[in-house]
Amino acid sequence: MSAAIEGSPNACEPLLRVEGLRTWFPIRAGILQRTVGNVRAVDNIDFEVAAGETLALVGESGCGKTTVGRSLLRLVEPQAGRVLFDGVDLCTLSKRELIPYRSDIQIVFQDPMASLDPRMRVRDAIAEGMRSFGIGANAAERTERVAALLERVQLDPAWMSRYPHEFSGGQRQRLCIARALAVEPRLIVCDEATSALDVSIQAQILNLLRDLQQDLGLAYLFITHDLGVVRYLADRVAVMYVGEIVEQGPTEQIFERPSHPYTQGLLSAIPSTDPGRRGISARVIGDVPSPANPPDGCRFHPRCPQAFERCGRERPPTYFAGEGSSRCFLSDPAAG
Amino acid sequence: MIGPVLRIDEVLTTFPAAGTRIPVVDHVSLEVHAGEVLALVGESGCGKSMTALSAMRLVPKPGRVESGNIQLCGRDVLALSVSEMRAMRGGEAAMIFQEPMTSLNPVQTVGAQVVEAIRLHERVSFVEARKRTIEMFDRVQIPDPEQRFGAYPHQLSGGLKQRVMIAMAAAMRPKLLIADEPTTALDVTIQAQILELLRELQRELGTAILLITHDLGVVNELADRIAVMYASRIVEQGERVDVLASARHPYTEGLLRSVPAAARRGEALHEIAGVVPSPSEWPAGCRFSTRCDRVESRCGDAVPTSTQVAPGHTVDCFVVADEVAQ
Amino acid sequence: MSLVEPHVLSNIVVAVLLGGAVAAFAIARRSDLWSQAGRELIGRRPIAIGAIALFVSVAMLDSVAWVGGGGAAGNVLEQSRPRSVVDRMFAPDFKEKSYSAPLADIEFYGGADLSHPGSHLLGTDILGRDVLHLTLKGARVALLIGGLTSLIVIPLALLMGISAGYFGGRIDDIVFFVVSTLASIPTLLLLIALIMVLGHGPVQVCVAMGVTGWVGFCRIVRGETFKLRELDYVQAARALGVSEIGIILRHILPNLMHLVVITFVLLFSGLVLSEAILAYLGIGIDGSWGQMIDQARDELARDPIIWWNLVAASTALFALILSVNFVGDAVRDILDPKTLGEGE
Amino acid sequence: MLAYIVRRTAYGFVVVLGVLLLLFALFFLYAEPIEMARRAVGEKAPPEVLEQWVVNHGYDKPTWWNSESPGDTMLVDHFRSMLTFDFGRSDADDSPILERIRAGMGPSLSLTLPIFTVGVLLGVGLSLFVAYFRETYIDRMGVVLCVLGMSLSILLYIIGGQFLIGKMLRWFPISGFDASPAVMLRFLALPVLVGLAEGLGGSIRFYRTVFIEETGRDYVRTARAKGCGDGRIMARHVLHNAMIPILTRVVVSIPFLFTGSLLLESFFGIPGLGSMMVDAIHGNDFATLRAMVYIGALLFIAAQILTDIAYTLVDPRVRLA
Repeated sequence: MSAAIEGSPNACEPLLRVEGLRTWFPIRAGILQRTVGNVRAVDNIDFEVAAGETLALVGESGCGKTTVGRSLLRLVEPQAGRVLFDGVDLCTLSKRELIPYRSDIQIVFQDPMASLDPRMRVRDAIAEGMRSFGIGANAAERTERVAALLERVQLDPAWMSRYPHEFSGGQRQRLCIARALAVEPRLIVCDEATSALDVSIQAQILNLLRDLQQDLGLAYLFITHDLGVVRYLADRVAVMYVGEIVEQGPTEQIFERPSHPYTQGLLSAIPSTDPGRRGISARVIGDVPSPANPPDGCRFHPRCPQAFERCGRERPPTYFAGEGSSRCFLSDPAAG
Repeated sequence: MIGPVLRIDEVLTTFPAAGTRIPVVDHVSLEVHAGEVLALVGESGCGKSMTALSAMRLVPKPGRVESGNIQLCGRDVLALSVSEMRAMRGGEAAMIFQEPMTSLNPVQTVGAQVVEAIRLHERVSFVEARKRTIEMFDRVQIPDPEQRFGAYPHQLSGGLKQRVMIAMAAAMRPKLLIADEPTTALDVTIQAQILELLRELQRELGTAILLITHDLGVVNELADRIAVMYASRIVEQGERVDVLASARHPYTEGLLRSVPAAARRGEALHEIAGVVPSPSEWPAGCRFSTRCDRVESRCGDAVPTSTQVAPGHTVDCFVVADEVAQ
Repeated sequence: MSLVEPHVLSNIVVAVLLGGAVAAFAIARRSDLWSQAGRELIGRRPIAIGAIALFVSVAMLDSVAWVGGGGAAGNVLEQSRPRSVVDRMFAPDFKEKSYSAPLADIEFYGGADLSHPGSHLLGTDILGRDVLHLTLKGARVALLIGGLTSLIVIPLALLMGISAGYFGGRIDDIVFFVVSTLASIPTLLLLIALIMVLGHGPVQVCVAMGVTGWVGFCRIVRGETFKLRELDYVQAARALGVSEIGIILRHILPNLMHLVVITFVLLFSGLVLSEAILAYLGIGIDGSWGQMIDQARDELARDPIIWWNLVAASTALFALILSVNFVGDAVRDILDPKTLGEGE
Repeated sequence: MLAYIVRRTAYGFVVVLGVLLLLFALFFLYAEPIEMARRAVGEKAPPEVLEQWVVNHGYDKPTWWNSESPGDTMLVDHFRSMLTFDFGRSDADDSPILERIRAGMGPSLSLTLPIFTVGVLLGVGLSLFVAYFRETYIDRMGVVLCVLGMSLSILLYIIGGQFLIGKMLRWFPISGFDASPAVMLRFLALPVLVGLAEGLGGSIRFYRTVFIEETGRDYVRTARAKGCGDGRIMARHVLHNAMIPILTRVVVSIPFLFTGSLLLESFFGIPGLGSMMVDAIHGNDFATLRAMVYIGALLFIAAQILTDIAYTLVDPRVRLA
């Protein structure tokens, strides 16, 4: 948390503010390989994450949620928009200027197998970030910190000279969290961090993340498709559909009074484990359209049970109501 | 029909590892009755898929079924000849898999693959088989079935591919459908569609389903009865409502309580401590004893047997057995 | 004239190689992964490894040479010539006039008495040289071909492949063009053309083989780097502020090392076999088994047949290549990334 | 698709230019003409003779740039002669190179075509057989045999074949060639057999790996679950899916069709392109060598473009754009 604080303009500013973020991937074709179109993975989205808060970014596969996470860290380069971290626009920085800010935002990935270098001992993997940010004066001190971190994520510090393949999936995810924590970040992007785990292990990791947040005041951007996890963990929710955020609001509101038909369909499709509540409904019909060729008008209208003529013609703007927002004509306060 | 569609009795399936053979299915017994849905639930690596593959005699090569008895539609699976078994697969018993992306042959049209499934079992002309395939496509609600007949798998979405798999499996009106994690790779909205479709088909064709999944929500949606597996053994079995509402085995209980959707926000989730032990670390007695919060000294010594806690509801646990006895 | 006498240079090379081997062994011992792989390899292929070790030691012993000691008395030229440890295992004038059969007492043609009756274990060749001695000396040539060429191929392919795969863009375009140009020329033709132009000689042959051989490995490295670059742990390292060079050295290169080992082993047998073809075409390396086979092939037409020459060289060649191939198979199984990374 | 072919062909042409540049660097920059002359005529030849040789072969022009007539340089000559297939005369015996290539193609193809086609069919067939019996002793035996076969030098195959079949059993003549079909068959039988035996170990092992990898895929499990037998799975599903690696390997051996087998031809006395190459090596015939390398590369590049197009036929997922 070193350099970022200096640039902080005022206290009301959220930790992270994303404005008009756009990450497109060009499609090339033809003899000269000219760009003939774009995969609109992330298409003009805005959101904020306050310090110590959890924002869940929810959506189905291919909706662009993963690209959002990677664009924030500039692991993929966004085309347009601003990523303001503590008031500093990360997108305008050169690669070199970006490096000191990297310690503030860290990421935990979905696949615990691919997230750790199989040929690097756990100690070296966790200490790697400390070395690049000059945390810890010498090797001995860093080793001490690695031990503390392992303990923090409930792993035996004696295991630090082992290799990743000696750990189970859940343990590896703990290692990834320890690696992220090693550089003292203020925001962690959890990209489907618990999706590959079994339920009982997922519970352990979710509890750990919650404890860490309480103790260290971390903010999370929690990217997932699992609404059960969202309901348990998130303060606020942003629902993505084909590169756009279609609804945003506090968790209670999203789950109790969803206003966008997509959110409603999504919620009604989650099977419950309560034996008294059976009978999900497949309200949302058909398949997710390709982000390379999204439908005109509202991107959800071909699958929407409540679509009407205007939806195919016009793109709905974002309507704000209370603490939430929705991108649907039905949410237009003027229409009543 | 008299008797269950599938009856697995004390089946032991092993794989070779480090000089010995490790049981992946350890004396598992279960029955699937005509028209019912039995869900086999457990975490990854617990042996639920291997149980299903054993029933179809499809255990991949170094593994093999060592002992036990498997009756499929009244016939002894382990005693059938290769060609009889082949006629059984896709005929009386069909299977669908988790990954619709890779489970279809990428270089054949989806239509041809369903046609093959039909013509392997019935001497019909290609034209006739094609007609029936298109009917099947229509039945599993594939839009434009005529057109989709000539499509290659990569041209279809995951949901459509799973529908093709279901059409292929249902083409011969099997008595048993084994669905191995049929919706795990799909998005929630697509999962809802597929679950609805499976339910409809089951009602219309009267097919019994052995549903293999780790998702307790999916189980609740589709199952009539539930069998819970842990470390290659079945630990609890019973009616859906019994198992989900009044689970008795500490593992089932813990599993249900660690589902985040069921928990209240801000409260800590229930955790099952530790990790699933690897086969080399299995304790001698109850395999859950290393993680159980109700463990007693005897649990590590002997293997608990099934105790009936309610009609049709059995639990393999010493502690529960004592409670019932009192 | 070179600054250093050839045999002195050879001695230095042996010293460097031994030092390198000790260092590599020490590094591998510190890494559980490599030492475990090594133990497994020895467990699986003890005989083949033993055979290779034997060939390597013969080649090493044949590379350590010094002047003086022994030599026919009075023959100053003989005395001033450096002789290796292997040479010293045979008497300095261990020669006949022409062919003699294994352990024979008389010459094969004409039946004249031999100067060393009954002591040529594998007979002598047309010039009366001891076949066993020649065969042992062939080991050094074979290992020279494999070793020197790999020394060219592996660093070149790693450098080009990693930079193309990791940085992409223009660098990739250039590397890809060079690779596809070289790969378009049928290997043997390019090899011949290169040797014709560079001239004959061991170094030239190895350079030519290196130029033709790096292309395939470069493609593999490029593809693998491309995959590694996208992996989550590389992305995580980037998020942790590790520099590009740091990522390449700490994450990409170590994860390519198994490919280097596999390639080295598989390349080796191919190179030695190719040299045999070149030897037949008259552009091989002097003293190689290929050359011995080439010289011996006319002798089969003689009646009675002179077989020992051919059999000795081809058995040695076959034994080495077979051992290397068996070890190569095992190495590929053991180091395959599919078996790595997956926990118990 | 068309756009892809155009782009691919254009790139192929650029690679051809790259090959030509490389050849120029090798034959005219690294090896200077006077050096070639010395090797062709002999080390001890008087300087006038060497000069004359250089002039006769047209190697006396400025390398890069001729201020008097800009087009008259070695570089321009090299590119022009290669691109127009006007290869000129041999450095060794002054015979016209193009004529000799034409004459050598027939015998070469009559040797390599059977080896190539039978080799591919036999390799694929036998490896399907071995892969069908994977994890059994048949498979393990097969692999060991393949490694044994791969470890033998081609020289030994030839010497062994000539000795065993030609000399001991006297089934076929040891060497020679004749243009009349009936006699030719007798002459070709032995080299074809030797060529097949030499290549079989490596190709079976390669194809087996491909097939084994394919048989582990999910769609094979699906086929089995719907009642497919193992034989049908191999023939209908696995073989088709393995076509891409098979095609790729087949293409790599296409230049061999043209260049012929150097060793087989010269051992068995077949007057094809391989023999021509061997003569060129022994005669220090740089002009022939250059032409052969160029034509070999040209054919290989063309074959690669054709395979790329063939991929679209065997694999519907490959869409060239």
